[in-house]
Order: sequence, then structure tokens, then C-alpha cells
Amino acid sequence: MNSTAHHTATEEGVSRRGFLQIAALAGTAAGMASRAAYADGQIGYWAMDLPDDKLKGMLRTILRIRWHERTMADKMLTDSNYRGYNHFYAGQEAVATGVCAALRNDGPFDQIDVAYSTHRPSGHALAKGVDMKLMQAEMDFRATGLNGGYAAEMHIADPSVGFMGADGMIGPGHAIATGSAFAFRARGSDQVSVVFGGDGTYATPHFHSALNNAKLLDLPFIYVLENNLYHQYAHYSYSCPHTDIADAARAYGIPARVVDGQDVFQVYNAAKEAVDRARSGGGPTFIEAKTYRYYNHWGAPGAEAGKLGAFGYDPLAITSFRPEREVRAWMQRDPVDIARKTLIDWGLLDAAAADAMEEEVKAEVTEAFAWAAEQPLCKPEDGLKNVFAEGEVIPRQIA
Amino acid sequence: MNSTAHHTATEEGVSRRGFLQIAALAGTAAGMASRAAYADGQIGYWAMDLPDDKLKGMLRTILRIRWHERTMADKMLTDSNYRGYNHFYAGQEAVATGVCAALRNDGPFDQIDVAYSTHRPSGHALAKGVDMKLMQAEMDFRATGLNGGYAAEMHIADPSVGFMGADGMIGPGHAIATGSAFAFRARGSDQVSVVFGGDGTYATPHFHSALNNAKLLDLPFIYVLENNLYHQYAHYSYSCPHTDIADAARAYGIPARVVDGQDVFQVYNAAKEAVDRARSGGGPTFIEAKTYRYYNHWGAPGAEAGKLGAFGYDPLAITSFRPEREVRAWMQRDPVDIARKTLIDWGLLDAAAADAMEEEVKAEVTEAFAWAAEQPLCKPEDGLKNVFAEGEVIPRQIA
Amino acid sequence: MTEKSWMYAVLEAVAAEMRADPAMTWIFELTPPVASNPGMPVINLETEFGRKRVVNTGIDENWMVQAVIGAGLAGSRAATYIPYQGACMPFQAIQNHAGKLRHMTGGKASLPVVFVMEMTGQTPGFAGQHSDYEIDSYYMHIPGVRTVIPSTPYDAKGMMVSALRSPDPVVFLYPAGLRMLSEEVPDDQYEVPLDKAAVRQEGSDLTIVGSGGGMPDVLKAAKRLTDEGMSVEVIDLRVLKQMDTETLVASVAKTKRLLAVDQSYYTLGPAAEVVARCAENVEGARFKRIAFPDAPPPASPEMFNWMRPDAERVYAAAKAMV
Amino acid sequence: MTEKSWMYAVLEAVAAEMRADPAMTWIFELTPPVASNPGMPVINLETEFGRKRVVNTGIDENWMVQAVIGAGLAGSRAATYIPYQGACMPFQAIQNHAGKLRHMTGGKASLPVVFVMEMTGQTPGFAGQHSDYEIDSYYMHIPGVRTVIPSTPYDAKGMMVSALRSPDPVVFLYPAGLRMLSEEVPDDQYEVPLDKAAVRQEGSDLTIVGSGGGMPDVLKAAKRLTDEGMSVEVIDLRVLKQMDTETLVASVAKTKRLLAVDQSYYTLGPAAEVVARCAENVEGARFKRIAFPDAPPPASPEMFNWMRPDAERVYAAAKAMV
Ligand SMILES: Cc1ncc(C[n+]2csc(CCOP(=O)(O)OP(=O)(O)O)c2C)c(N)n1
Ligand SMILES: Cc1ncc(C[n+]2csc(CCOP(=O)(O)OP(=O)(O)O)c2C)c(N)n1
Ligand SMILES: [Mg+2]
Ligand SMILES: [Mg+2]
Repeated sequence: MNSTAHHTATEEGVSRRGFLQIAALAGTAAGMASRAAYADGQIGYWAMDLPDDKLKGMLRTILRIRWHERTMADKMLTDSNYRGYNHFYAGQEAVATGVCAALRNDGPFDQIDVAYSTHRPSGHALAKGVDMKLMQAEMDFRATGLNGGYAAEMHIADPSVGFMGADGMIGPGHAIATGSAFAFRARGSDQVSVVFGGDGTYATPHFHSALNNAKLLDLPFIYVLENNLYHQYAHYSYSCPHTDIADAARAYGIPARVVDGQDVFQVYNAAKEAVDRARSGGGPTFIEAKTYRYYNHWGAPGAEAGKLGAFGYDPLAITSFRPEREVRAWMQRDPVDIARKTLIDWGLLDAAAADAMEEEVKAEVTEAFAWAAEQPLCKPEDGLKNVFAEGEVIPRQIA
Repeated sequence: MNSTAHHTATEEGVSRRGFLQIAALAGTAAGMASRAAYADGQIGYWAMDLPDDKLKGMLRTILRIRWHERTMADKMLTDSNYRGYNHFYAGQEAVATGVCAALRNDGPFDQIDVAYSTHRPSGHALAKGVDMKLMQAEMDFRATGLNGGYAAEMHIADPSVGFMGADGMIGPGHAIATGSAFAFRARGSDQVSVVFGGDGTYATPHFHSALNNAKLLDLPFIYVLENNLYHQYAHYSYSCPHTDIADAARAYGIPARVVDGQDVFQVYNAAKEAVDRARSGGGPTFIEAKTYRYYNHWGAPGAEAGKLGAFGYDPLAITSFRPEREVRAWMQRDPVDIARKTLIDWGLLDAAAADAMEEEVKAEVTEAFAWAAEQPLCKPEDGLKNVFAEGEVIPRQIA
Repeated sequence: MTEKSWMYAVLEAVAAEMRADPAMTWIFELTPPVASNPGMPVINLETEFGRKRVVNTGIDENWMVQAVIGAGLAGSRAATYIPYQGACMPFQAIQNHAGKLRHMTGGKASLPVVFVMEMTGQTPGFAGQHSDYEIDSYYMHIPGVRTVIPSTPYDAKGMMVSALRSPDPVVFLYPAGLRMLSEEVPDDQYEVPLDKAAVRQEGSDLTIVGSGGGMPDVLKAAKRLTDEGMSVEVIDLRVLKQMDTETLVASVAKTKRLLAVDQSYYTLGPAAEVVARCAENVEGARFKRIAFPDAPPPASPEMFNWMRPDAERVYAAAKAMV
Repeated sequence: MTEKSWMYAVLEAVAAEMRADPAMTWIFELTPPVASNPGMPVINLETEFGRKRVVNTGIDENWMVQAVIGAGLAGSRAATYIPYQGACMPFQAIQNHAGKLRHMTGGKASLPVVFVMEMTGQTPGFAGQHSDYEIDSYYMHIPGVRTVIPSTPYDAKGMMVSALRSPDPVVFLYPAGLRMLSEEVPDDQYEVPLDKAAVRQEGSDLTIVGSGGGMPDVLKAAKRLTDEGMSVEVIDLRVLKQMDTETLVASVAKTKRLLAVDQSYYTLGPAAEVVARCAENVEGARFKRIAFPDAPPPASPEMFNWMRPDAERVYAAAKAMV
């Protein structure tokens, strides 16, 4: 079965399940899928039933995030005029992609699902549907950026696609996200509120508040905990007595799943189940995705232009570095490779088509960076705007 | 076996276990003990082994708390000169008494165990060894009171007996108490830090902080949760998804027990186990004592002079009142009765001796109130002291 | 038009807004949104709007405020009533989130929410944590929230209507010491602006500025001074952020004497800002503050009452200036 | 005596106190207590004192502060280092517990503890929550804590020694923008008082008052003004609570002109208190404040840098006054 034939099949509406029966005959269906993909026996394998364009769209999203990351790293390492900074998401792309693929990302604001992000937002933003050019201009502090240059990386927000914003603080976002879920339930909407958070969020007092109130009020709320093993420079065992943080959520009576965060389809399956539950009034869900980031906590120390990942020395870590072998071991189970190989296995595309998609994505990213770099800088006085909905505050720095 | 004979036996050092063998022969040992006393099969019945004076001391403590409560209620209801207020503890006496009986309550400050209390502190204070006269003078805002009139009920503190203080806030005390436990462990002391808290503390963010850090650092910390079913005017099911709040603690891997909070000996058994664990470096324990308060949340509304308990109308409750039948049902399992009957069953004293003890206690309480009422009022200007260890602040209210 | 208490007037405003907007929510903890007033229907938001919209939570003020922020971001108007004991628990959420989100997102986030923050009744006897009057200062330095402190039932209702209709987050301070005040308050909805101080009495010898729970004492002192022939101008700040400099400066430019009164602690109470703004803008005037000393409120009524800048203290301070 | 950085000087003070007192503890989160300085041994509290005394916790600044309070109450000296991102998380614990416990217990509670509160480096680009400079105000209104803000490595070490030896809780503000400053700092322990401002330069035409992260800009402007012939008196507040009124008033009584500079937001920044105290005590003087406007710090360097009251702004403001 070649990719062209398959493409046609999809357009004709052959379901994924139908396709899989054919693929299974060829004996390759599950061959290259990730080790843990079927680990959790109770979970439905919903991804199987998705239309081809949706499945290919997931790979494309992963690639878009990945190449945005890599281009940004290269810019930071080679272009001294480039001013943006970043908390890199590379390595975790499958989590944002799988979760957002299960959400309603367009339509009127009072009907779409909302997602709250963290200090590491670019992957979540792109997966939720934020425009890459506008986002990149914002990261580069431009007046025409997504948020007019007020936000930069740590506060980018685009409510029009339900991307409620990055947040530089660890903890509050989770409680705030339950507030949106509370509003949905109060106004009888079937919208769902999702929050992304790291393993570092477990220790915050807000963890308890978010889960307890979500459970008590049966809120349409999904807590996606991306356990990338480290909060800043400390392993999560410094702050959490659980091996699976999901166990902490189960204690509240909240259904929880641990998934392979490197496999976008496994993430999607768990998210789909959670979204279905939330929409139908079944209350909150907790998803712990085991994953890993390829770069250091912040910026590009230890990285090399043109190469993926960062190893060893990070001046901010001071005394504690992640073992290089650990980073390399995780890079063996790369979310790009896993998604790509699975789709090739499933016959949705062949290597050539996958390569072509990647080239398209690279071109798009290059263009976004170029566009952003041409955008105008901010006007100093505009800093006095947007404090309140109307008017400006007084420039008190001036005598 | 009459009480005089028994008294002699104790002075001669006959152990409780030894005595119980005799009592068991008489077929009455466990007859009148509370229903749930032996419910938790794993728990050692440590109270059996205590010397007589210690066991009788527990009854005396319960009676001292109870008569302090009743006298205070009567004062509030009948004496218009009386200015003290109170969050009544009546009904819960066995909890404070049983826990503190397992603690080290005298000695140098760097060797005694510490207990942190709540907005409902008088029972904890008396059980920990605070002087009743000084406490009562403080509650009556006297210059010679325990805390010089600065504290009144909600902030009484006497570190010299390890009573670290009442606290008017719900939540922080628990985290602060873990800090003392942290200090003990850091300095290699075998002291133990105990916090009392209500069911209302479960929902606070501090609940998570206290338990998580106590577990992570294996602190000598005991969380005594007095589940009296209500936080102010709301049933605990409004704020907690668990039937047994102890389940929440178990989720952290912290050993937890649910005990009958009306039976002082059962409380003692759980506390003794927890203290032994903490002293030997075994980390924290959580004890949930199911109990009930006989008065309304605050002050004496609904109470009648000379009668125990308050029923029905409480102006502060506005719309939600505890069912009178619920109050009366709990009063059937009174901690005074249970302790008294158990000791009589065990042959430590007879009804006459128990009555005599109660009369002694009443006299002591009456005297404490009388002494307090004669104490001098505070000097206004003293309000400017004790802000810092040295000096006074400036009286800014005066032009 | 009926004489109404502070709380009745405020809940009347809230109930009318909730009737008009089925998405609006209210979160409370120990203070049920219930009020009654002679001759008027009992207001009970919980029974009128149901438990999906009006929620009674556990003791977690930080969650209450954050839930309201999340509801606002999702497009629902929302409000919460924080009891005074918990008034600083959600401080960070208001300081770092509510107040900054609009600006940080370049105007993309909107927060049509109200945080009703109870302040203690300053009841003598309750001591340190239950008689303090300090949160006006903390919530006044935060940019991006409108911090208001009405001191009369009329203003309270009108400012609550304005606050609920405002796209900006409002910290609505409620000095519980005013709970017994009542006055004529219209039954219909009306707005009182969120950026104007009120001149309560005009005069030319001295300007006295107060706010919130301190106003009754200020007015009492002003009456006595006026009766004795002094011409006193009395200003009720009403709004702490953004403070109405114009009204203050115009008054002090006229009287050349400013007495600023705080119930909050002296250091960096609102009166510091009042004096500083006037001192920057009016030359040759005299300035004086009285406030609660920089000490927690002690339990003993003897100590506590002596420390309050009450009508007697205001009177004495004014006499010393004129 | 060696040239030392701010952090090296401070950790040197801490390490010496911990060597002398085996009960003393240190709690940190993401900032390991490690510092190096050319020609000096590396200081690493964690390896030197072990993980029972020096603890690396999860992201829960509220717990960190409360744990230190509990350690202090139990008789152990204790300190914690709170990163700027979490600087308002433990606000309530300091406001309602640390600051009040001694007074509320009539002197029975003692808190020999230090909260090192990092303030942002005001790095342009980090925006709202990571470039703000506002906590000086919040922690200044609280009674019962000594809130200090040293602006030089020498003062930082000496005030840390005093803070650790003080029976009062100390909020020790660390403006991270000063991390690159270095100067000669004695190797031995010495104390700098916790209640005195520092006159950095004497003069008679104008008093400029600044603090913390704003001092380098104030000094730079003062140098330029001095070079141009103006006689400028420069005061570094150093202590926010209790503020050293005497030094301020003596200076303004002499110069009759006060320029108070805040990096904090204008409304109720420390400069409001500086102006108010001087206005109450000095007649016929002129007063001016400059500060960060009442807006969160925007990300764009163009906007942010324009909004900072930097040396250029201080210079211009001074020129406008004299
Ligand atoms: C309240 C608070 N404290 C500290 C920080 C500093 N900080 C930024 S990111 C981070 C680690 C977060 O770890 P995690 O949640 O696991 O997310 P990850 O960085 O691994 O994606 C910390 C401590 C913060 N942003 N907010
Ligand atoms: C942070 C905070 N919020 C609210 C209050 C008001 N308050 C005082 S006692 C109380 C109820 C406490 O309930 P619980 O912990 O069950 O103790 P109980 O009164 O039943 O002994 C509340 C809400 C408070 N003291 N602190
Ligand atoms: Mg992480
Ligand atoms: Mg209770």
C-alpha cells in the first residue's frame, strides 16, 4: 500500500480501524509503535479511529514544535541580534500534541476548550493553534507580536484559540484552570479546561487545591502533568514521595492514567477519554505523561548550533547536572521518530512523504522567524497601556 | 477489689497489665469500654500497661477541661462583667488528653515535645500542662495573665510546657509544626512535634505542604486531626471527598489511624504508637479522631446556664444549624463517662472516688476563675511593647 | 428607596447583576450570601441561583480567588467573598496574576471579577490576627487591580455595581466594622465611579482625609470641630487604587493643612500616599498623619482601644494643627 | 579583607554562624547555597553541613517560610532563601505569623529567623512576574519583622550577621540586580545595625533617598550632579522597617529639598513613606518622588527600560528641583 493510495482512501472516508485491519494482515501494525503504547489495558485505542488528516496533522504539529525549537536554539547560539529566550520543550512535543488533538480548538470563545500553559509554553501554544509568526514576533519583543511585546515567552496568550496563556509562576495556573472549569459547569457549557504542568507542580500547595476542588465540584478539568523527571535542577524525588504522581491524584478519587509521553497516540488516547468524561459531566481526570526535555531548564547552555539537545554544563545548575547518558537514552525514544514510524507502519505515509512534510515545516518555521525579525520594535510609552481596560497610567519615572 | 486496695497496689508498682489479669477474672475488664476501643486490631493496647496515677490523671485532665468549659459557659451566660470569649472544646476532651498523655510535657525546653493548637485551644492547653489560673487570667485580658493580656483565647502560648500556642488561622499551624519537627531532626533531638487541627484544615493548601514535607524529610511530626464533622457551619463533606480524612494522609505513605475520639485510651494508644515511631526516627503519623463539639462554633449561643451543650439557633450560622438530635446522640458517648466508667471497670477507682475527684476539680476551676477576676487590667501603653525583643514602637495614634 | 445596611445594599447589587447574567458566579466560604433588611425580601444567593453558580467551599481562600480569576478569564463574571481571617491567603494570586494578566498579555486577558475582602471589625479582644486593619496597604500597591473601600451603604452598593460591570479586577474592601451602618439606598441599580474620592464636608482651615472603617470616627471628630467653629474639609478616599490625587491636592491647596488618618499601621498606610502626593504638589502646607502604631493589635481592650486613632485622637490632632 | 561579591559575602556570614551553632538550619529551593570568589574557598552549605541541616525542597515557598518559623519557635536559628518567583507565596505566613507571634503571645514566642527574599534582577525581557520590583512595599507595612535591604556586599554581610543573631524575624531583601557588585569585605564576622540608614554622600542643596537595587543609579546620578557642582546628599535607606526617620529628617531639614527614588511602583512605594515622614517633620521643604509607574513591567526592553527610574531620570529630576 503506497501513501498516495492511502491518501485517497482517507479522503474517501476509510476509517483508521478499517485501515488497521489491512495493515495487520501485512503484519506490521504494531511493530514499531512505542513499547508502552498498549501498556494500559483498560484504555481504548481511540487514535486508531481517527481520519488520516488528523493523524498526519499530529505528526506535522510535532514537527512544527520541534523545528521551532531547533531554529530558536540555533538563533540563540549564532545570531547575536536575536533577543528572544526560551524554556525549550523539545523532547516533550508528543504531550502537547496528543492532548490538544483531543480538544476543540476553534469556534466562538464560549464554545472552545481552554488550555493553560506554563513557563515552557511554545509547544502547548503551537499545538493549541497559536499562529507561529505572531508567537515568534512576540518572543522577539515586537510591537506586532501576539501580545504586542508585553508578554514575551513566559506570558504569551491567545484566548481566541483557547490558549489561555503561559504563566511564569509554578502552581497558581492549576487552580486558575479549575476556575474556568467551574465557570463552564456553572453556565451549563460542555467546554473543558486543561492545564499543563510539570512534575515541579506536585509540591505546590495549589496541587491540593486544584485537585480537591475539581473533585468536590466534579469539574470538567484535566490536569496534564508532564513528568520530565526534573524541576529545574532537582530530580522529582526531591519533592515527591510517589513514583507515579498519578497516585496522588487517585487518592482524591480522580481517575488517573500514566502514559508514555513520547508516544503521541498514547497521549491522545488518554486525553480523548478524559475529554469525553469531562464533557459528559463525569468530572476531572489526571494524566501523567512520562517524558523528558532535551535541553537544559532555560535557554541554550550546553547546546550546539545545528544539533539537537544540550548536554552537561549549565551555569544555572551550579552543582547539579543531568547525566548526559540519561539525556541520550531518552533521545533514543524521540517523539518525532515514534510518530513518524507509527504513521509509516500504519501506511499513512512513506518516508519520502514524511521527509517532504518535514521540509515544508522547516520552510514555514524559517519564514516565521524571518517575518518576526522584520517586525517593528515597541514604542516605549506603550508600557503605560493595558494596565486597565481603558486609559493609561502616569509615567512616574519622569519628574 | 476496692479502690483503696487498688490505690495501694499502684503505689507498690503493680502494672496495669498485671491488674487487668485480675480484673479480667472478674469478667468486667472490657465490658463498658467504648464500642470501637478494640476496633483496630493492629494497634497495641498500650494504655493497659500504664501506672494507675497516669490513668487516673487522664480522667482528671478530662474533668479539668470539662469544668473549665462549663464554668466559662456559665460565666458568659450569667456574669455581665465577664469579658472572656471562647471556642468551646467540650465533647472533644479525650483527644487532647489522650494525645498529650503520650508526650513529654516537662523538662528543659530543648527536651520536651511541642504541641501546636488551634482557634479552639483551651483543652489542648490544659492537657499539655498550661497553668489554669494563668490561662484563665489571659482569657479575661489581665495584665498578669499567661501572655500579659496580649493573647486572649486565640493566641495563648506557653513554650515552657511545650504548648506552642493557639492560632487563629486555619492551615499555617500545620506547616509551622513541621518546621519544629525539622529543627528537632536537624539538631539530632528526639523531641516530637504535634499539631492539632480540625476537619476544616483538610481543604487548606497547607494540608498538602505539611504532609508532603513531613513524609519527604521523615520528620518526627504527628498530625492529630479532630474530625468533629463541621468546620464552622458546614459539614466536612462540603470540603473533603473522603469519609476518613486519614485516607488522604495514607496516600503520602504516612501511617494513619482512625480512632474513637471519645475514648481517651484509644486516643492514647494511637498517640503512643505515633510518638514511639517519631522518636525512633520512623517519621510522621496521622491520627484522625472522630469526635464532636457540644457547643456551637464560637461563644455560647444556644447554651443554657448550668446545662452542658448548645442546641439549635446560632446567629452566626445564619442558615445552617447542626441537627439537635445529632448533638444529643453524640452526647450519649461522652468522653467523661467513657473514661470514668472504664477506670471503674478496671477497678482503679469507684464511683465515690470518681465523684470526689470531680469535686476537687470543680473547686480548682472555681478558684482559677476567682483568681483571674481579681487580676489587674492591662496598662494601655503596654500595647507598644513586645513588637520586637527590645524597645517599644512609637504611639502613632497620637498627633 | 429604603434604609438599608451595608451588606443588604451590596447583596442587592449582586443579586440584580446575577439575575441579568446567568453565567455570573459567586464563591463563598463561611459567610453565606444572605442578608435581610426590615420590610425587604430576604436575599439568599445560594437558594436563588443554585449551587452550581453559588458555591460554598472549604477553607482555601487562595483557591477561591484563583477560581474567580479562572472564571473571569473564561468569560464569566465572577465574585468571591473572602473572610477577613483569610484576606492575605490569596495575596499572591491577586498580586502576580489578577493585577498583571491584562498587561502581561498585551490586553488579551480580561478579568471582569470582584474580590470582596472582608476587613476585621477591629473588635477589641480578638487580638493580632482578628482585630488587625492592614490589608488596605497590601492591596493598594498592586498595579492593575482597582482597590476600593466604600464607607457607606450607598457607596457600597453603587461601587459594587460598577465593580461587577468593570472589565478590570476589583479588590472590594469591606471594613466589617461598618456592618451596623445603614442609610437610604435606592432599590434600583446605579453606579458610583471607581476612581473618585468623596468630599464629605467642605471647609477651609484643615483637610482631614480618612477611609473605610475610619470614616465614622473622622466624621464624628469633624462634627465636633465644626461645632467649635473650625472650618474642616473632610475627604473620604473611597478609592485606594487609582487614588484621586486631584481632589486631594485641590483641597490641600486651599486649606494648606492636611491631617491624614489611617486605621492601618502607620508605616506605609494609605495616609503615607495621601501625604506624599499632597507634599509633592502643594508647597508651604503642613502635614500630619495619625494611624495605628506599627504594632499588631493586642487582645486587651485597654491596650487596643488606646491604640486606635479614634474620634478623640482625630479631634486632638486637628486642634494641634489649627 | 578581600573583594567579594554580594552572595559570597552573605554566604560567608551564614557559614560562620552555622559553624558556631550546630542547630542552625538553611532551607532552599532552586538556589543552592553555593558561592565562589577568586582566591577564596568555595562555600557550599549543603556539603559542609549536610542534608539534615541544609535542605533542598520542592516548589513550596509557603512551606519553606513556615518551616523556618517552626524551627525558630522550637529554639533553632533558621533561615531560608526564597527565589523571587515565589517571593509573595509566603506573604501571609510572614504577615500573620512571623510578624505577630512575639506580640500576640505577650513576648513568649521568639523568632531568631531570617527570610532571604530575592527580588528580581529587573532584567528587561522577563516581563510581569520576573522583572517586577515590588515586594519592598508589601514587606514594609508588616509590623514585627525587621525588613532590611542592603545595597552593598559590605552591608549585606554585616546585616546578615546581625539578622542571624537577632531574636526578631528579619525579612532580608536581596535585589538580585546587585549580584555583580563587589567590594572589599572583611573575612571575619562583623555586625551592621538593623535600624540605621547610611548617608552615602554629604551635601546641602538636595537630599536624594534611594534603596536596594536603585542605589547604583542614584549614586551614578549623584556623581554627575556633584561633578556639575551641585551639593547632593545621598541616603541609602538600608532599613525599611523600622525606617530611620532621624537621618532622613536631619538631612531634609538641612537641604530643604527631597527627591525620593523607588524602583517599586509609585503608589505606596517606600518613597511615599520617606516623603510623608519628612513632610510631617520639616516645614517649607520641597518634595518629589520618581518611581516605576503603576504598571507591571512589560517584556519589551524598549518599554521596560523607558519606565525604569534610572540614573538619567534621577539626574533630570534633581536638576528640575535645584
Ligand atoms: C512559585 C515559583 N517558584 C519558583 C519558580 C522558579 N521555577 C521556574 S520553572 C521551575 C521548575 C519547574 O519544574 P516543572 O514543573 O517540573 O516544569 P519543567 O521546567 O520541568 O517543565 C522553577 C522552580 C517559579 N517559576 N514559581
Ligand atoms: C484561613 C482562615 N480562614 C477562615 C477562618 C475562619 N474560621 C475560624 S474557625 C473555622 C472553622 C474551622 O473548622 P475546623 O478546622 O473543623 O475546626 P473546629 O472549629 O471544628 O474545631 C473557620 C473557617 C480562619 N480562622 N482562618
Ligand atoms: Mg519537570
Ligand atoms: Mg471541625
